[in-house]
Amino acid sequence: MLNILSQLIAGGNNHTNLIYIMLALPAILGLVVILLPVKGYGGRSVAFIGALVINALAALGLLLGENFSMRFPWVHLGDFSIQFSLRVYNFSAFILIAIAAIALLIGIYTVVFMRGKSHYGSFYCFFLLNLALANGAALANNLIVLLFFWAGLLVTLFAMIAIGNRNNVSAAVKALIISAVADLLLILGIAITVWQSGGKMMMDEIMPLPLTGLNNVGFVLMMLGALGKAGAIPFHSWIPDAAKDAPLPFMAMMPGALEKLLGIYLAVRVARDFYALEPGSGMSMFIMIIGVVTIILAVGMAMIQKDMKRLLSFHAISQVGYMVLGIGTALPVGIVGALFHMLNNAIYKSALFLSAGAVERSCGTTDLKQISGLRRVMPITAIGFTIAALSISGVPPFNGFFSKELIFDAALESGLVFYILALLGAFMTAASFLKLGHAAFFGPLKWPHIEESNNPNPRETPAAMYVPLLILAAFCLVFGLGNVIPLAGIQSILGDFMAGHDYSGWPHSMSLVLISLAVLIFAVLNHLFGKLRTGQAVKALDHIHYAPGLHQVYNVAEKGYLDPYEWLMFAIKAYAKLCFAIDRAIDWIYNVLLVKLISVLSKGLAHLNNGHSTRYMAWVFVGMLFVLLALILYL
Amino acid sequence: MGGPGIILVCVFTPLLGAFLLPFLGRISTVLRNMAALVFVLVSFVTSAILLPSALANNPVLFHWSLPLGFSFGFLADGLAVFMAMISSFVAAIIVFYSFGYMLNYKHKNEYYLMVTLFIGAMMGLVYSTNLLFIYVFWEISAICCWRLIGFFREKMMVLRADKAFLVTVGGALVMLIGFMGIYSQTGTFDLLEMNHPLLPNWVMITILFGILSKSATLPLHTWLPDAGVAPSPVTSLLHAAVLVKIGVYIYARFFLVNFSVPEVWHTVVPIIAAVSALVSAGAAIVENDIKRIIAYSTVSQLAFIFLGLSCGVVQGIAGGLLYIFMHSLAKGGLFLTAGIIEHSTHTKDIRQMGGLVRTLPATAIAFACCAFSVMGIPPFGGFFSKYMVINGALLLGNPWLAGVFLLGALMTVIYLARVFVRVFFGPTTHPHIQEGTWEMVGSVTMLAALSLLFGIFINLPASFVTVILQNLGMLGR
Amino acid sequence: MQTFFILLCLALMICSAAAVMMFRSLIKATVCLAITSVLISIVLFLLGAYWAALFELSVCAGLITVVFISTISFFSKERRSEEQERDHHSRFRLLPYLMVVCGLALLALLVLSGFSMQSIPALPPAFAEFKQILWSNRQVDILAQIALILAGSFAVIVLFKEINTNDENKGA
Amino acid sequence: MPQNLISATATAVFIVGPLLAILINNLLPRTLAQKICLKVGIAATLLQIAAVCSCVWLFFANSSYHISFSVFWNMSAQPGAARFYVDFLSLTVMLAIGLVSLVSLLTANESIKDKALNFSNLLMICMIGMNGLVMVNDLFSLYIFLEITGIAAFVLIALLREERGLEGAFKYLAMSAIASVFLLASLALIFMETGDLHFANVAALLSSPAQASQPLLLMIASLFFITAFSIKAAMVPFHGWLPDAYQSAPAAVSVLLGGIVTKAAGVYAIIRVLSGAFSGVLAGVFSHVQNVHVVFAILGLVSILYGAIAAIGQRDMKRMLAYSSISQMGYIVLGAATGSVIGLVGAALHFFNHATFKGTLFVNAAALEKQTGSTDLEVLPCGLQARMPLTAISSMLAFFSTAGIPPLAGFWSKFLIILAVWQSGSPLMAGLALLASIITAAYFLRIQRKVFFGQPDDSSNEITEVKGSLALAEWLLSIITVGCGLLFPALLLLMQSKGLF
Repeated sequence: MLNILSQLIAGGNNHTNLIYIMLALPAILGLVVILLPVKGYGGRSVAFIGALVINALAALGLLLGENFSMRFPWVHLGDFSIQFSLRVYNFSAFILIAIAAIALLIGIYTVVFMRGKSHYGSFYCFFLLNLALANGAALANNLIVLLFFWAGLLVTLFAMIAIGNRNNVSAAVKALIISAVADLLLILGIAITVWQSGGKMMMDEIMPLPLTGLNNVGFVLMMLGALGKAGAIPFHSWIPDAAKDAPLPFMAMMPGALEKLLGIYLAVRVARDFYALEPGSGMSMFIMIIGVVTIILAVGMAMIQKDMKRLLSFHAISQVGYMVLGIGTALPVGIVGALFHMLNNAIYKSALFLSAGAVERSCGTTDLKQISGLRRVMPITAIGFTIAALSISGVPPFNGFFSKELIFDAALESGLVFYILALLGAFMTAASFLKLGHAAFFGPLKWPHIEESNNPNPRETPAAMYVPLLILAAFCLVFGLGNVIPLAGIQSILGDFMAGHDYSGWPHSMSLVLISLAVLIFAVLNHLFGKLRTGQAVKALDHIHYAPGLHQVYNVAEKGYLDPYEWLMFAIKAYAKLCFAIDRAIDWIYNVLLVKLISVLSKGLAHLNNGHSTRYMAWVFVGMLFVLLALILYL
Repeated sequence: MGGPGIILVCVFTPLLGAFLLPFLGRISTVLRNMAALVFVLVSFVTSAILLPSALANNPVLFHWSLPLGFSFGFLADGLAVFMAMISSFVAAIIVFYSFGYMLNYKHKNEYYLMVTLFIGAMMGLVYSTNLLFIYVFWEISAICCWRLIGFFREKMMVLRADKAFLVTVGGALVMLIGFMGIYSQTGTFDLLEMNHPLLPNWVMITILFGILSKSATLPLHTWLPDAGVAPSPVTSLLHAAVLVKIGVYIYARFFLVNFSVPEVWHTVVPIIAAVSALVSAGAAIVENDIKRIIAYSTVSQLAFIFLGLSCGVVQGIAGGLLYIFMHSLAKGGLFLTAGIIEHSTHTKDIRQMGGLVRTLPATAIAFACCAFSVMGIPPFGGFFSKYMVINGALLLGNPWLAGVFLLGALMTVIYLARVFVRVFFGPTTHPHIQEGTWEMVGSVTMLAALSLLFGIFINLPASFVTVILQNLGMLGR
Repeated sequence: MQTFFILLCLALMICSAAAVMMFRSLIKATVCLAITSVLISIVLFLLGAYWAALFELSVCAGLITVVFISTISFFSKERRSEEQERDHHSRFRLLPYLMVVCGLALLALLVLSGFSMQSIPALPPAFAEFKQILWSNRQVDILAQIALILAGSFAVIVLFKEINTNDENKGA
Repeated sequence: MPQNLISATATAVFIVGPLLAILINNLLPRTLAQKICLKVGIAATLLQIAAVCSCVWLFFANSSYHISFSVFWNMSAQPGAARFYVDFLSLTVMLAIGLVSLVSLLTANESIKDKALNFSNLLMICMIGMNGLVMVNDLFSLYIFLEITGIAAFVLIALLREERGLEGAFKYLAMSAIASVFLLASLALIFMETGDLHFANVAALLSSPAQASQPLLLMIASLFFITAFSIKAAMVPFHGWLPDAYQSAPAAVSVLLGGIVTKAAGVYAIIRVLSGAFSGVLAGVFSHVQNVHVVFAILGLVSILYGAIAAIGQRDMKRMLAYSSISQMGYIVLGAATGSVIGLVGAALHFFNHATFKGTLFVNAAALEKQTGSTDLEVLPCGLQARMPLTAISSMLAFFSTAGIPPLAGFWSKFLIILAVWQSGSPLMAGLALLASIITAAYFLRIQRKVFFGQPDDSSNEITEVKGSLALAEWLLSIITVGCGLLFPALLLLMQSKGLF
């Protein structure tokens, strides 16, 4: 620790040790945490927080230090050798510090949240392992190394969801399978990329490949792999399910922040560094379509949710849509917007999940029909939530507003349809957060009275839980008003591509801002209309939910019929049954057909030997005829 | 002792020692168990002793000239030592595991005899330089396999043992026809005397028939799931670690080292493998018997190995060899954990299991590690091998094939996740069962740990494979 | 002299052959059959067909047929009732006499038709050849004869001896 | 001098030994003879085995690998004289004869009590017949010894004079008689042409049939000849008698029949007439007649397949083994039909191996019959391995050997045969013959499954392992089967060192 600090202070050129710390320390401490005595909650928590702090410091050190890369030969297999190469430059350092900071905040929160719950030790362990792998993925400078860390996240993902509810781990399985699909696509994509770039697998050596022929396949596969991690449609559907069972810090950490950071990081690198994505090209359209579809469908589902965690989880999906849209435009403004939105989303989405966690801890539920007016008993949480909600809704001057404006700008430039759909998404986001905030924190105080002894009056959470929330909320404001700070960093990442552009400060196009504001106002009006119509905030969007036509669609969607995962599983099950039938058919050949055939043949032959000498003699003469024939033929 | 003597010790210690075991068993069971373990370990240690010279491309050779090209010989080149070390190591763990598992069963003398004999046959097969003796050892392994599958002697089990025997022996006989085809071409069965002859297509078909039947590849695979009725260490030994690798090893030995084949087989074999991978993976999703699922999984994973070895691209071959190693560890572990589960719950139907993570925590973790390795998820070792194999298919210029195998990989994830979740999570069905004995848990933990360690320190096996390929002259230098 | 000898042998042969059919006791029938065979070979020898004579002797077709007949008769015996057997027997009672008559008639015919005895070679020079053939060239067969006789006798012992005892037991 | 020594030994032991045994048995008082007759027989068989070994040793010591000699006295060699002739093929067969007779006697020791004397006598005669058969060099002598063997064999089948045995014996007899007729007819036709029946002379004639005065008659002679020996060797479709005879014979006799008699009487003769390669002196009669080779090859292959397939469906173990014998004899004939050195070596080895493994299996059947009273697979209790481990293991070894599963002896001989067939230019035949092994394995697995390899039930609690001479026989044959398999490479080297390859 002293060593790190001294390095930090010294600002040395070589930060190799920091890299090792970021990779090894969380992993080792993660294992230590789970191996500590069962009752050592305090000790474990200290180790846990210590790891996170050191990690954050190291990340800071890397951010402040100079760019450098390191490599050593790792695997030498045949003519295929993999350099274990890590590279620190502004982009990866940016992602690292974001991860580290959010992990630290959520970690502090977790210590309180998990107190008294079983398996906190495993959760700490997997949280730290997860962190180590995520650090590795961000640092990797070799596609295979990237894949190594990237796919390794599957294990921790599965484990952390499974910890939540051991009796029903279907969400964990779903997450595992969906992520596995994405990762497998990524594997193939990487393999194609390496092949197409002539065997180069160092990420800083690959020249952007033109999007032609097989390259298109490679691009799409890698992109899908990246977006799958970020949770874009069609890789989204595990997130709402996980929201139900998984521990809340997990939701804040993984779908809320970390996966978005990594997914978008890779998507940007794919679009910028590995392949040359041109604005207006077919691939660009493809990505943008994924983006808007993700926005609209996910936020559409979010609107009708009556459970806080589930509602938030749909937003975790829909916000990805904006980033994907931004990347898909392939315009500087879009990509900057996407990266900025990624950062913002990590901040406010974590905050939102943390506040949901606070609500769950206080009331024992996050069902909006059972809670109301929590502002009175949990004022600090309410403030934190409100700021984050305003931010995600795109209200100025919070950070979400600025990033969204950039993306709107890019979308408009790429096509009016995309812009309109993005605006529609913004409207629905705002509407659903109005409903959520109004229902949960405003109005008359209400909480579920199920068992009095276990459910005392809801109280404000301990400081360890609200402080991280407040810090995040503060960042929402800071990155909104002072958006020059993050944007400067982001623009430096993109380097030459940004030449001549500067997107910091107030949005350039005032008309777009006005349109956005109009949309927000319309959302407020819509909310008031709905509230008046039904009298309850939680039902404020029922007029959309139960609108003719939409109602049926929602019904189908709620039942899971529109879930691509279900389609996949249906297809796979049908396919598996077919395979099983084929397999049984083959087995039947061995077990029945051949046996029958031989036994019938055998019975027939044995029947020839029926014990009568006359028949035997007849056979002898048949045989003689045959021999005679053969003798004549071969003579 | 000279070099050639070491090979003889390696092969004949288990081969002949096996027949001592029943007599030792009459004296003392502990003595017998230890002797079995020692015999297998002797193979491992001697193989390790042979390693340096094999890596230095100066393989130890034992050769006994016989007329008619029947020469009897053992050659400890890199490939052979690689395979021998894997087999004997996993076998040693399995024998160790058996101490606990077999404790309460009858016929233990026969069990240890057959297992040790099997290892001896495996060693002989691996080192043999003569087609005929390869066949001989091949069939000895089939005999052991037959006795072991029918070990519990119930009617259904014996029927299945018979089926396995008939299918593998039938395949071997067809292969023998192919060997005679080679003989008629070269005039010898001695691989050392052949000079990379180009095999005609029909010979290739017959040899492939034998290989596929032993390595349980579609459409000759159904004996393998059926063989799950054997005691668990056996199924693990047979399926995962050793038996099914025979076919794969022979494939590598023949078509990487000794023979050239017409170009078309670099396409045909991967396609057979692809079909096998997909169909068996599909069947694994529907099955409910834990051992059958893992067996189908083996069929599916073997197809990956075949893909790697048959694609004709160095990366794929390297991946295939690495896959053999990783799969032996992980699949062996899976079968052994399945054994613990079966031992504890007395059922194999995953629908009747649940929540075992509470009662069998160590087993659960070991199962998870091995399953992740088989799925190919880093940091477990299976990841690299799977990547390399798929990469090989791609470099073959066939992205569709790579895609098909990716689908297979996805289905691997699905069925293993299904088993894992069904067995270890959900409502507890067997609240009062006990974890397996320390030998059993220790064995699986070791395999699981090795799956992980060799994933992180992947360069160890990878360099080994690289040296093998160098010695085979497949790489420059 | 020789002609007479041949004719005598032929006549004896026919008689013994007929006797084979007449005897109810299979052992006696067998012995007759053997005698027939021997007579045949003597005739053959006298006619100068040394090889054929030798082979006839060697084959001992009688011994082979012994077992052949006996097996059949063993089966049929159990099935046949005694009355049937008597009927059967009486039906063929005249047959031997008929055959003897026929045989003599045949011989007469042969003589009358001018069957030349001159063609039959003299005995003494051929005898050496016979000896040569039998004791030198065919000495293997002599051994075989011994074994064959043994085989026949044991076969008879196995198959008939105890039948008789059984019959005795029945009678007692 | 050594040659005389060899001839003396051979003569004394192979022919006179059994004769002596008969004499001893029948000259002793009857009660004593009943007791020791089997032991006397065993002594004779052991003597034969020892004699074979010493002959082999003498052969090697003198580097002369065949010898012909007269029986009683050595008169000046006549051209075309019928003499005894011994070479390695004969020795192999005689070793098998000695071995199987020994095992048969050991089996009889447990199963045939009151007829021991008769059994012993007949067995000795049978041995004489077979030994003679193996040593002669003249077609006519061959015929006579064939008859001796046949008579002894069918009386043995009928030994217990049960209805079944007599029926089987009758069928054997009937078919044998037909064979005899054909053989005699054939010999007569050949004799017409040559005036001699010495192998070499006949061979010389047959090798150039165009020079014969009546080629058509010669062809008919071949036809009758093939028919006769095919009946004796039970080649399909001349095989009808064999399953009935084997099944109905007493246990000890079925050991003898299955182990050696049919093979010596039929298959050996076929090998002998087809072989030209063993030595220059004793040319095979048909060794240069290509179409006869083809006919025998086809008969062999058909027998292999038919026997194997028909065996699968059998209920009775002995009957199954009988069909199995048809199949295995098919291999031997197939090997001989190639006419090449490898094929003949393979045929000879398979001859011996078949004697051991089929002997084992019939001894197993005898053991089962003795201990459980049945050989019906559906009636026999399951899981007898637990009760009769020795029988189970020996049957398993014999099964592997029969099915040609390495490393047991049967594999090597079968493999040599198939290799020879392959090299003679018929890969398809070789492939089919090889694949028949899998069917062989299938029916043996059925025996194993039904009888030995299973869960024993309470009904079999009373059953115990056989003891005494049966167990000894099982041990002996199993050891030979395993030993021959493992020592095969050494044998190969030995043959090479003697210039065979």
